[in-house]
Amino acid sequence: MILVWLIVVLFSGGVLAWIAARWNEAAARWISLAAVTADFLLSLELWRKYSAGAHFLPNGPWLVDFNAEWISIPLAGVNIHLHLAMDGLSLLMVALTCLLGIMSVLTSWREISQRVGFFHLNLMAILGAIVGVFLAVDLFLFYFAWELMLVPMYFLIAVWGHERRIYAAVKFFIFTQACGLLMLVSILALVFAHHQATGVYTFEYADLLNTPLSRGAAFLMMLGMFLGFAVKLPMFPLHPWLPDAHTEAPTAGSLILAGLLLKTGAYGLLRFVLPLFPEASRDFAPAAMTLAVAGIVYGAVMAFAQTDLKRLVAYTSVSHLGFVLLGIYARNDWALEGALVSMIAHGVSTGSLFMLVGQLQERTHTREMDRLGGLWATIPRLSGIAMFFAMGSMGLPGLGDFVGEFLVLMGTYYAGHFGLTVAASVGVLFSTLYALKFIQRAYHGPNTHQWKIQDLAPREALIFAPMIVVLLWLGVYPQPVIRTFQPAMQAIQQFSNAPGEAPPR
Amino acid sequence: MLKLLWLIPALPCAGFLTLAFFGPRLSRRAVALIGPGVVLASAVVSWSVAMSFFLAPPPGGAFVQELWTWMDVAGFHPKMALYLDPLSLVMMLVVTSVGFLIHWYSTEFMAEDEGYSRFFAYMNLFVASMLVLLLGDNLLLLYLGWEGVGLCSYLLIGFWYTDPANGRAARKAFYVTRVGDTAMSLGLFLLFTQLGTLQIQDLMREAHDQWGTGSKLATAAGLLLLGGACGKSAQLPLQVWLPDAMAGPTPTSALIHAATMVTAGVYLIARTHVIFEVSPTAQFAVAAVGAATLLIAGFSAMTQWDIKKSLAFSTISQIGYMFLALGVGAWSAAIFHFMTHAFFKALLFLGAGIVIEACHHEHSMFKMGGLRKELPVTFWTFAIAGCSLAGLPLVTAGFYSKGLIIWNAYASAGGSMVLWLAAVFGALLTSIYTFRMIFLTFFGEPKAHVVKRPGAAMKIPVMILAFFAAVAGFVETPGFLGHAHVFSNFMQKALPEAVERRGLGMSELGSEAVVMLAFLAGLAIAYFFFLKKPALQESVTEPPVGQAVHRFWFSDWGMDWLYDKLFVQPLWWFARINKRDFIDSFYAAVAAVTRALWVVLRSTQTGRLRWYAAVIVAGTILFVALALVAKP
Amino acid sequence: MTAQDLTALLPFIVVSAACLVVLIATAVRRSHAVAGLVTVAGLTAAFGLLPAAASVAPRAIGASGAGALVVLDGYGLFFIGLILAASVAVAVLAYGYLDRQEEHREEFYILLLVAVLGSMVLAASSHFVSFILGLEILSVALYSMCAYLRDRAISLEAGIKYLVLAAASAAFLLFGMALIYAEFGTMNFSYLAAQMTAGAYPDRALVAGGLALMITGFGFKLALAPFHLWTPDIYEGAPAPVTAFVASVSKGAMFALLLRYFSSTSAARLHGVFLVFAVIAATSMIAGNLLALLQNNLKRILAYSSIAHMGYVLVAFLAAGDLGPEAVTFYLVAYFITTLMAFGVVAVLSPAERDADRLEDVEGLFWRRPVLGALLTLALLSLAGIPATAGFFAKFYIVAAGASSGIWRLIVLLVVTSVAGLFYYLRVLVAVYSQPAESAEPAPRLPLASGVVLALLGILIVWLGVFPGRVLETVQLAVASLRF
Amino acid sequence: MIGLLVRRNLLFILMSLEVMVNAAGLAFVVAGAGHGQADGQAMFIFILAIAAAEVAVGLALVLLLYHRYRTLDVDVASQLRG
Repeated sequence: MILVWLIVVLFSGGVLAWIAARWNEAAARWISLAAVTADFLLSLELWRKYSAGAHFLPNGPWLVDFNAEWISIPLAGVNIHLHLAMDGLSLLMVALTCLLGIMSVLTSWREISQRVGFFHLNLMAILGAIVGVFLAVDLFLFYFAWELMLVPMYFLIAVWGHERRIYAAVKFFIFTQACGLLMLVSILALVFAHHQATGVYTFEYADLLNTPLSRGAAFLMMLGMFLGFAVKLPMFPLHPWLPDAHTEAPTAGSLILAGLLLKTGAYGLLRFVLPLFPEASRDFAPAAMTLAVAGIVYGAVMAFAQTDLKRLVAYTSVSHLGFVLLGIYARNDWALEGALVSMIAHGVSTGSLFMLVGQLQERTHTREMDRLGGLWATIPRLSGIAMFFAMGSMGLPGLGDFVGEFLVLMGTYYAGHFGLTVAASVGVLFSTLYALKFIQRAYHGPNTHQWKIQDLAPREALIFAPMIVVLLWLGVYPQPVIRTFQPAMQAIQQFSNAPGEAPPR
Repeated sequence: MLKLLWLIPALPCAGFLTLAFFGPRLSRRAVALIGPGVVLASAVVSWSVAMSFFLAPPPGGAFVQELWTWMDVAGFHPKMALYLDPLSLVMMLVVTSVGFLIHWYSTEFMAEDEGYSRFFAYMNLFVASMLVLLLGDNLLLLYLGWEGVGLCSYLLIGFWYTDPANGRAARKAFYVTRVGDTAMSLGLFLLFTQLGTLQIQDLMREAHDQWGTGSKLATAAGLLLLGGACGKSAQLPLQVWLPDAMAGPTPTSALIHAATMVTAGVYLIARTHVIFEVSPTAQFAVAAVGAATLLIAGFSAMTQWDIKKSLAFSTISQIGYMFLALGVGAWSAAIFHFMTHAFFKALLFLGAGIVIEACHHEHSMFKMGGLRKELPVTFWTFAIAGCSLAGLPLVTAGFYSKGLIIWNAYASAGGSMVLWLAAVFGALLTSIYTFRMIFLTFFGEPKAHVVKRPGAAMKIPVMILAFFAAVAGFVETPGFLGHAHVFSNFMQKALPEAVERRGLGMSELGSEAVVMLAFLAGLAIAYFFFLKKPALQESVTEPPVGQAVHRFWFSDWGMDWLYDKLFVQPLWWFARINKRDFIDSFYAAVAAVTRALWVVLRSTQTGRLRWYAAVIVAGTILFVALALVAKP
Repeated sequence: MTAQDLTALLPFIVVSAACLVVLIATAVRRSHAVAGLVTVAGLTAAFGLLPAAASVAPRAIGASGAGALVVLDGYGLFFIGLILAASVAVAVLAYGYLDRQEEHREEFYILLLVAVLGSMVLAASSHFVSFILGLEILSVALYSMCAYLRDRAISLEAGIKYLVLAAASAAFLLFGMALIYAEFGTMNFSYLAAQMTAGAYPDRALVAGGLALMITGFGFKLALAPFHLWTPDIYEGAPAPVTAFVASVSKGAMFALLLRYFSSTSAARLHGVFLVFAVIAATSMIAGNLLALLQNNLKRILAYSSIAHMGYVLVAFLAAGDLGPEAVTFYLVAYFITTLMAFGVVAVLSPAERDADRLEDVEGLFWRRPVLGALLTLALLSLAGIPATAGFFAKFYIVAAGASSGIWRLIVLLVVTSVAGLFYYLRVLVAVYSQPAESAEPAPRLPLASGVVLALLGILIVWLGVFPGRVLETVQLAVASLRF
Repeated sequence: MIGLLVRRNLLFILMSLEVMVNAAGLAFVVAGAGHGQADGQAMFIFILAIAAAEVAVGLALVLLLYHRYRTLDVDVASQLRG
């Protein structure tokens, strides 16, 4: 039942905040903050309970399971269940969602002044939908939550964004919706293939797992689903929506966009594409990995080319998520573990980078690097924190990203793709380029424009404290995170390996 | 006492944290106390650990202190553990002691700089990550220290961030070292996937057992590690960043770019010596890189006008010597030279710092002169260090360490006559540019008047270093001069003994004699050129050939220009033209096509009734035809 | 005409009675309230009597010799119920809308009741005669309803266009029927079905030609691709409630008949006819979505989107197997609700002199009138097929039906065009949520009755989107009775 | 049908519509005769009634058009476009 509570708390928090905003806006902020923190505590409590010995429930590799009737059409034999389930992977993802949720509410404390109620309604709706995506195990429910994520995000960008927000919001919506529909077609094809084989319509993840599929059909279905997820995890050719959406979204929006929405793509690949179509993904793996490496290098170079701070950080996400994709398709233990750790680390480090740029924009009303410069003198504390996270996103050892990237690269190397590993390492090298350019242009150099701005108030600095702690903790002692993910990864490995082939050790 | 091993890196780390968070609020006095104090404490602990290590050497000659498991992923479980053996002990002692002296020196040197606490924070972080690098038990932990050190060198080079040139130099340093690090990380992947562990000790055992000598895998791993080492220690292909790194404050150059960081590469190769023993080609590559760098840097050092740049090139060439020693298999000789080099090179930089400070931030040697009388202490310490660098026979430490390397370049297993000749010629070059520097700055008529006398905090460390520069040599003397092998015996447990090769053409005494000759010749040339008849210089550099050669050597053999053209320009060009992300235009084209379709279709909506009727009729005719034509 | 026949025909009787009462009432004394009240009462009474009629269903009523004119089975009654409910909504909206006009408001209700009667006959017809009668009653009533507001030039223009084109397509329809009658000698669907399934019809060309001509008639009324040019003009010209009626009820009734005609005579399986329908579906999806891309008039956008939606329904219609008809019926229910909601909001917003159909009128609606803004957003999201709205499940059902019968090319086309469709729904959405232009004149007061209806529709959209189970059961029951 | 497409005068369009509907009616009568059933004629009578209704509304609209535009040219009423 706790799973349903996770979602209900968020949605009800949003509605309450909207209503409360009628009278005073601060109340709305407090309500949504309370809702998200409550959720965060719930997820932590779950983690404490299950991280120790992850014991499985009888019906598959889930820690917690909730199943209820939803749409049942007895005549046609279709019964769609409200089936929520949580395993190591979704547990961590939900925790990340709540953490970034708290951050987004805090950062928008001062930034969003008009229409606060509606803003928090949308914010909570997105978080609720994302938690829904991470927990849904019934394919129809998954698709329902997947589409539901788009609408509030669209509003967030379109109403509270910056100059070219309409263009960015529409572009974001169409990109994701187009591939979402493709995913719908492949889900349905899978369901009907299952119907042919077993005579029953079901969207249940467990039943669909081993539907006998012909090679060609399986590949097409896999491709449809892969595209649906690849657009969300901006894979190389499908990424142009990301920089626009990020630059135009308000800080909280881009924080959630970078921190969470990109992860749903990766989560989808891990949870659905790999296990459901084992042979097809094995054949497709080399192509996907090349695209991933292309994404890493291209993202890094493009980040280097940008002059707008937010676009720069957006392109870094393209590069980092390239690593995650590489890790997922290298299909061995280290790579998968590395993909997960870099997912969480990226969420934290890029999220904070966005918050920093947001704070900077709030103070200097510009994002153009050429107009900034020499800020270290006036705002030492903000620049120091920016330096820390820039180092993080550069993959400096001792911080979360490095652990993830190192494991991914090791996994790729072990999977025999020597060329790809070299190219990816060059990608890492390029990441130094943009990280240092970010620091140099914004904070170092002469203070040509005589910026006299007020540094981070202690309260604001407090927001970054947990993020710094998490990133350091991930870098120095990622063991608890790895242990929680271990059983879930075993399950995914075991599903996604064709019966004949032993999992690469 | 060994239990306190973890305290050594922890102390400077704690110093960094306190200074980073509370630095701005502390007074200058407090910062001056915390910064060097922490490093002093760490030095004291390391000396006491060294004592207990001498008196009661732990079993197997090494001590491992395990803190916690860093990661544990299906068979890959690197631990956060510290490993102490003679090699890391010596390195640790040098780093902490020289580090403390430099900290003490910079309390006064940076006195009037406003980023005071920030400076000491970075310096403490540097010492901490260097110690993590040295004491790291597995290669991943070593890599962590490795990158940490790179970060601190970036931070410190770009310390005076207001001037964009410093920023550019800092970034250049970080990029080039990062290239080396990437090569090294690839090496780590190769090692792990082939041998299944990154734990240094069992890695060595596995390498020894699984790979026969000359195996291609070992060579590949060796070359990759060499790449990493070249990046960090500014050896041949990647040495362009060190001259520019002089943009940082002088204490940082002294600490990072002379004594400690640049020798990290040497430590890495020494630590993973088994891999190089297994693949002779890799070892020869190390020797070749060492010899080549040694010569190139030597020539470039001669043409520099900036005192710090000249010292930077001399550092590159001295590390070239160490690589040469490693290449020929004289492991302990390399470490010995590292120790002596750390002392006198740090001293040279600190002295240069005093001179620059004295001549109102004047870097060019030609504008200084005759400082002998105004700065007596600096002059004498600088002279001692200079002689030690050049290798004044019998008295200075440099002579012994360099002599040993030159002898091994010929005598040891990997050695050969060519290497020996290169080493000797290098020694000649070294003494030329060292004495050139001494004569230009301290002798001749005074061109610049002295503005600031160095205070006590600057003079005492310099004197202590001068003492070590002179005395440190007696630990390891060649056969005919007392045959003291204290140092190499101590290193015995960690590094294999340099084995003599048979059929030697010449004895150790002979090679030492030739080195002494080279030293004297260099002194004479320098004296003759730079003190006796300065006019002679123009005669050499006037003719076009001389000018071209001079410019060529000055710009580090054109490497800078080459890299700039090869990598930097194309990247900037691509960044400029592709700011708009050409993939985006593909989707914009799709949008344009749909818009065009819309315009076409809109024109069909003319609004005239008869046109609508006509379309309906046409549609009907079309469908009737279609229905009839289609097969049943 | 036995007692059972009469009970079966009760809804028809009540509606015609209501029409007469309104006629007499307006003749006696013109009162807008009375006319409106009687209409709504009549329609709800008819809706109430449906269960009574259902008790005796299925009844085939008509002369014994020529076969049943009208058959009142579960399927027919379901659609009649749907039509009645929609007409009640239209009536209430019209009441609010006409209240702002000054003169002659009562005649509208007479025309409305006639049109409803026509569409009911159409929904229940199973014979060419009842088919053409129902169609013409509906169309003639619609001609005058379109041109109802005489003082507006565009209203007159819409009326003329609709009349001429409808009459022309009716002529083609009749000619097609004549050809098929010439071939089979019977006009009753069930007899036709018997002969067609036998497959022994000598002159295949005649039948194919006849069917093609009939398709023109269907195509025009459902505003499918080549015959769609009239739709935007009539939708823009006619007053908002009338457009709502045209967009929903007339199309719904026609599609009910199309479904009954083609699934009973299984003519759709003829390869030629299938190809024709596939081409029509494809072109209407493409034309519908592309035409609306940069349109600024709200009603024209909704017109083009209705073309596209009819294309989607056609795809489901072409899907063989049991899922097809279910998908069609469910989609029509969802489409009814959404269109009524969209046009309802336009009707409520329009002041006396013109319809509020320009994008500027909707500018920043959400901040001026949050409830209306939310309802319009719901309608648009449902049209776009976003989850938690009826449109999503309907589109899902159609793609499911398409997938089950394997018509992949059409499904992919559906997906691609519906993505293009997103663009113009978002354009309107952006307008609704943008900063309200200060100059926008205050929207007229929201009449209570229409407000209630709109709210009810909003709840239905969400209810169908989240818990469609209940409605799906009734849809399945209805469709089951279709295959007698 | 040709009249419908060619002529601009609304009255003439109405007339051609009448012709088309009656043509369909005639087809019914012929079909009925072919099968020897009376259904064809019955259908024709229905068609006549329908055509009459249509023409009635059509003429009313013609009156309105003339009243407003003083001309019967149907292209004058084509404001709605695009």
